[in-house]
Amino acid sequence: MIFNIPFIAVAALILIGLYAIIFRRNLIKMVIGITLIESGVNLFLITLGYREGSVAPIFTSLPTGTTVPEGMAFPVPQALTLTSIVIGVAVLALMLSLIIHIYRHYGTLDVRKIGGGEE
Amino acid sequence: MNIVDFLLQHSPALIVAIPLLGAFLTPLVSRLNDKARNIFVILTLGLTTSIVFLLASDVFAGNIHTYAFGSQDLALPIVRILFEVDAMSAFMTIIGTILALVSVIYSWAFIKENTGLDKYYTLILLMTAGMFGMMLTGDMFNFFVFLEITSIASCALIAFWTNKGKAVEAGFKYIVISTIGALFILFAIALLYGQYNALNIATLASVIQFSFLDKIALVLLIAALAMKAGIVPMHMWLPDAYGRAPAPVTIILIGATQASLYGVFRVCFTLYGNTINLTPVSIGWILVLLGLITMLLGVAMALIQSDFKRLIAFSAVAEIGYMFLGVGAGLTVLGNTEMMAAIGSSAMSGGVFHIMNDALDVGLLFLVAGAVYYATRETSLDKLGGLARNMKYTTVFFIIGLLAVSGMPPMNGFASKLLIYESTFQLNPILSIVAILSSIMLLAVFVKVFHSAFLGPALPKFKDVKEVPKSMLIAMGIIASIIIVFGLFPELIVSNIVEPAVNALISYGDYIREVIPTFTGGM
Amino acid sequence: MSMLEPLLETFQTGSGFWNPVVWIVVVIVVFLITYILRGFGNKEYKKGTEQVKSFLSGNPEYEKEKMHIKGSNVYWGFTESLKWFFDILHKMHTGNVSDYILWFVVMMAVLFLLVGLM
Amino acid sequence: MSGMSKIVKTISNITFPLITIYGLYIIAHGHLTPGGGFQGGAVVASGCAMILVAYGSVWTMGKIKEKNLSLLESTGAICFILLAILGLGFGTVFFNNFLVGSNFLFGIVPATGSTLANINTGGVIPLMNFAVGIKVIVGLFAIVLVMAYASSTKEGKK
Repeated sequence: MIFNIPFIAVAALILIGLYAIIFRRNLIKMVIGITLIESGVNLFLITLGYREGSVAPIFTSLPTGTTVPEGMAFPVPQALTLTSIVIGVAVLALMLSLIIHIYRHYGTLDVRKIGGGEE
Repeated sequence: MNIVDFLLQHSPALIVAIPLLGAFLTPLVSRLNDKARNIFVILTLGLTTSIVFLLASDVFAGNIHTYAFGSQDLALPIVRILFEVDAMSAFMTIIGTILALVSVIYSWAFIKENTGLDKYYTLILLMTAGMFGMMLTGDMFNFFVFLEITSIASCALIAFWTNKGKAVEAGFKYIVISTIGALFILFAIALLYGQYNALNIATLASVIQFSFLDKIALVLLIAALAMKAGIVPMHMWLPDAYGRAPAPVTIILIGATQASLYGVFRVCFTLYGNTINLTPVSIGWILVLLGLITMLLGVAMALIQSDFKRLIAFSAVAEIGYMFLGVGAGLTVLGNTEMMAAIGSSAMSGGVFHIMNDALDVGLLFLVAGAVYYATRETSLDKLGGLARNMKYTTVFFIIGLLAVSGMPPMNGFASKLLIYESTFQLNPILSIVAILSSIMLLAVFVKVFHSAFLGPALPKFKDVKEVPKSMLIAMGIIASIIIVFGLFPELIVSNIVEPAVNALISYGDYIREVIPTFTGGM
Repeated sequence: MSMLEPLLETFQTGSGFWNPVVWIVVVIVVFLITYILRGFGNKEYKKGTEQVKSFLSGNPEYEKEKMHIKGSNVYWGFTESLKWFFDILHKMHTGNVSDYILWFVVMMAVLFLLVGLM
Repeated sequence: MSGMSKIVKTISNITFPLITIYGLYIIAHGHLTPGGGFQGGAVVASGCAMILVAYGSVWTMGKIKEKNLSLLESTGAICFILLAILGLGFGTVFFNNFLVGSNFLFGIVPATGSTLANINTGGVIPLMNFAVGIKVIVGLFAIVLVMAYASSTKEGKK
């Protein structure tokens, strides 16, 4: 049961994020929702790479008595997570700068007011 | 080892690396002057185009190219990032490279008066590199990374006219949609990785079991990629983004959208190819159904638009439905050799051929809409009129695009639509009836545009409108001539380019065996 | 000629065929016939006379600009008779990005039901 | 956003070199310990952002030109891709680690197991870390700077 807690957290993060995007009206809160989904997915990736009692996957300076490679955590999910975080930073910066522009044009951050006039 | 062999061997890496290097060299080159920068960008994409054609000619001859980054051989295919190029990937790269090259030629005059052009060209090249990466990669995670690169670059380009509120808003919508789509794709990739400890498409495809988690991953991948491809009812970002972006950006955006479409096909045919028809409800029928809804709603929405570019964008949505219909019809009979030979392969030829035709036709129409905007600063069909008197060449290009997009002979759209009609009629007559109906409505939609924008009396406010500059005419001329050539010699194109691509999708076993030689399965 | 042969091949669609070159020949022939027919009537056409004026059931003619049917007015009858359908479509397209994501989630749920449970 | 009080400025002056050194350490040891170009770059960029907050965006914009930042950023990216292309030239394939085993720059092959870390290992990986580090420092700082500058001028107009 204790090992399922990360997965429950993943599901909770993704659902909260989706809730924020769909039902919140403030653009900044929507961006926070996207970041929450991203954290959930990253947590999921990291949890996949964990092995009970394992050490960091660095070949030099291993603790004595480590079995290679069974005693080490999977390095690939960590690399994936890192890439995903880097992409997340870029997306976040882009979204926030677009929000600055949107605020300049419309004077509001309410998502219902900026989308009007589309048919 | 001569230079051609060297280029051919390393072409999968070079196709992505050259635009990427060019993208970051552009800010340095633009310190010289503007003309040097434009020539540099066109040369960069020209070099990429020649390498794409070199690679494609070899791939269409029957060789699948693999390229493992950083290694001498295929020793560790699970860990290495692997590019795998089969005929379908090569087919998509040809589309992408034509669109990118035309876009930068068109940009020369169209975007001249704006500021921040070094960033504009950097982003165009970055987006092209990302698009090529999506089409060439053989690794699921790498696909996600390139998807994000394409999304970020294209979002910044959609919002390029930051002085327009609508453009910024469309850019924001696009980045929200594509980020959420990409995150769900990443989640699906994590599900697959957690089960099979592999990220490589071929490795995954050889061991996939279609367990419950695999089904979830399949649903996530199809839903997210279909949203990125603009399938109804998840298409609403597409008219916003296509309608508000500058015209040369829109035409590359078509390529990026189709790269997502390619992702759907790659997932259904290669990744899940072994197991896709184990479900009682065939995924193929779901794709066919989505295609039908997309066609009908897209064309109905296009009928009531009054904005030139939004109207074309909705008809682009309708066109994507044809591809889903054709390829989905093929997917319903995947694994059934008899039905595949009778119906499936020609339906898929239609669907795959239509990918290229749609890119060219809709691309040409968007360029014409951009030219009209450049000349008159107006996109509303309620205010345009009588432009054929002042813009003769543009009108001719519009007629070519109109005939092609609505599937009138002898343009290329007719050939692919004929394939789709005839093959889906044998599967179920209703499918082809809906397809023909929406094709007729597409013609009606564009006749409306032609009437209200180009015909009619000369309006006094457009008295001084001049024909657009040469670079824009050249760009439109390139696409128009390709459309006519494809329309006049469809058999040549279908047998040499389209059928290898379709066979690459159908015989997914070859794709897998290139990495896992022991794999048995696939046709 | 042997080089041209692959270009002139008939396009096989599995159950039918289509040859654009033949079609173009037909188009040219039809065009010629039309041109000849036009020639018959062209003799009686005189510029600058009453023949040029348009006839609107006796009503006076407006200025040229007002006579042009604008984009929104084309197919007015069609859209008016299918108003209920287009109203639904208008309601669907709110232009609100939250709704876009809601459609995505709904679509995902439908696909789950179709693929996962059945 | 104008500058903050003298206390904040002084503390920022003192801590900025420490943060920068720590970030550069993470970049330089990216092939040995957890970390690398992006993480170290983010640390240095956060130090730069602290200076930005302390002194105000208008002052910082006066000291650093945005054009130079974007130039430096593309230099980092070009270095990265050129290293990859050098793998094609000197080695065999794109991204090939051609320096490994050459005993030249970072060219030693380390022993695995419980050995002490040797910084002179890793081949092109440390060099790529440096390239990524430059790009991330400049890129992140440029983003923060432009955003702060844009919002400060907006307030000024109002």
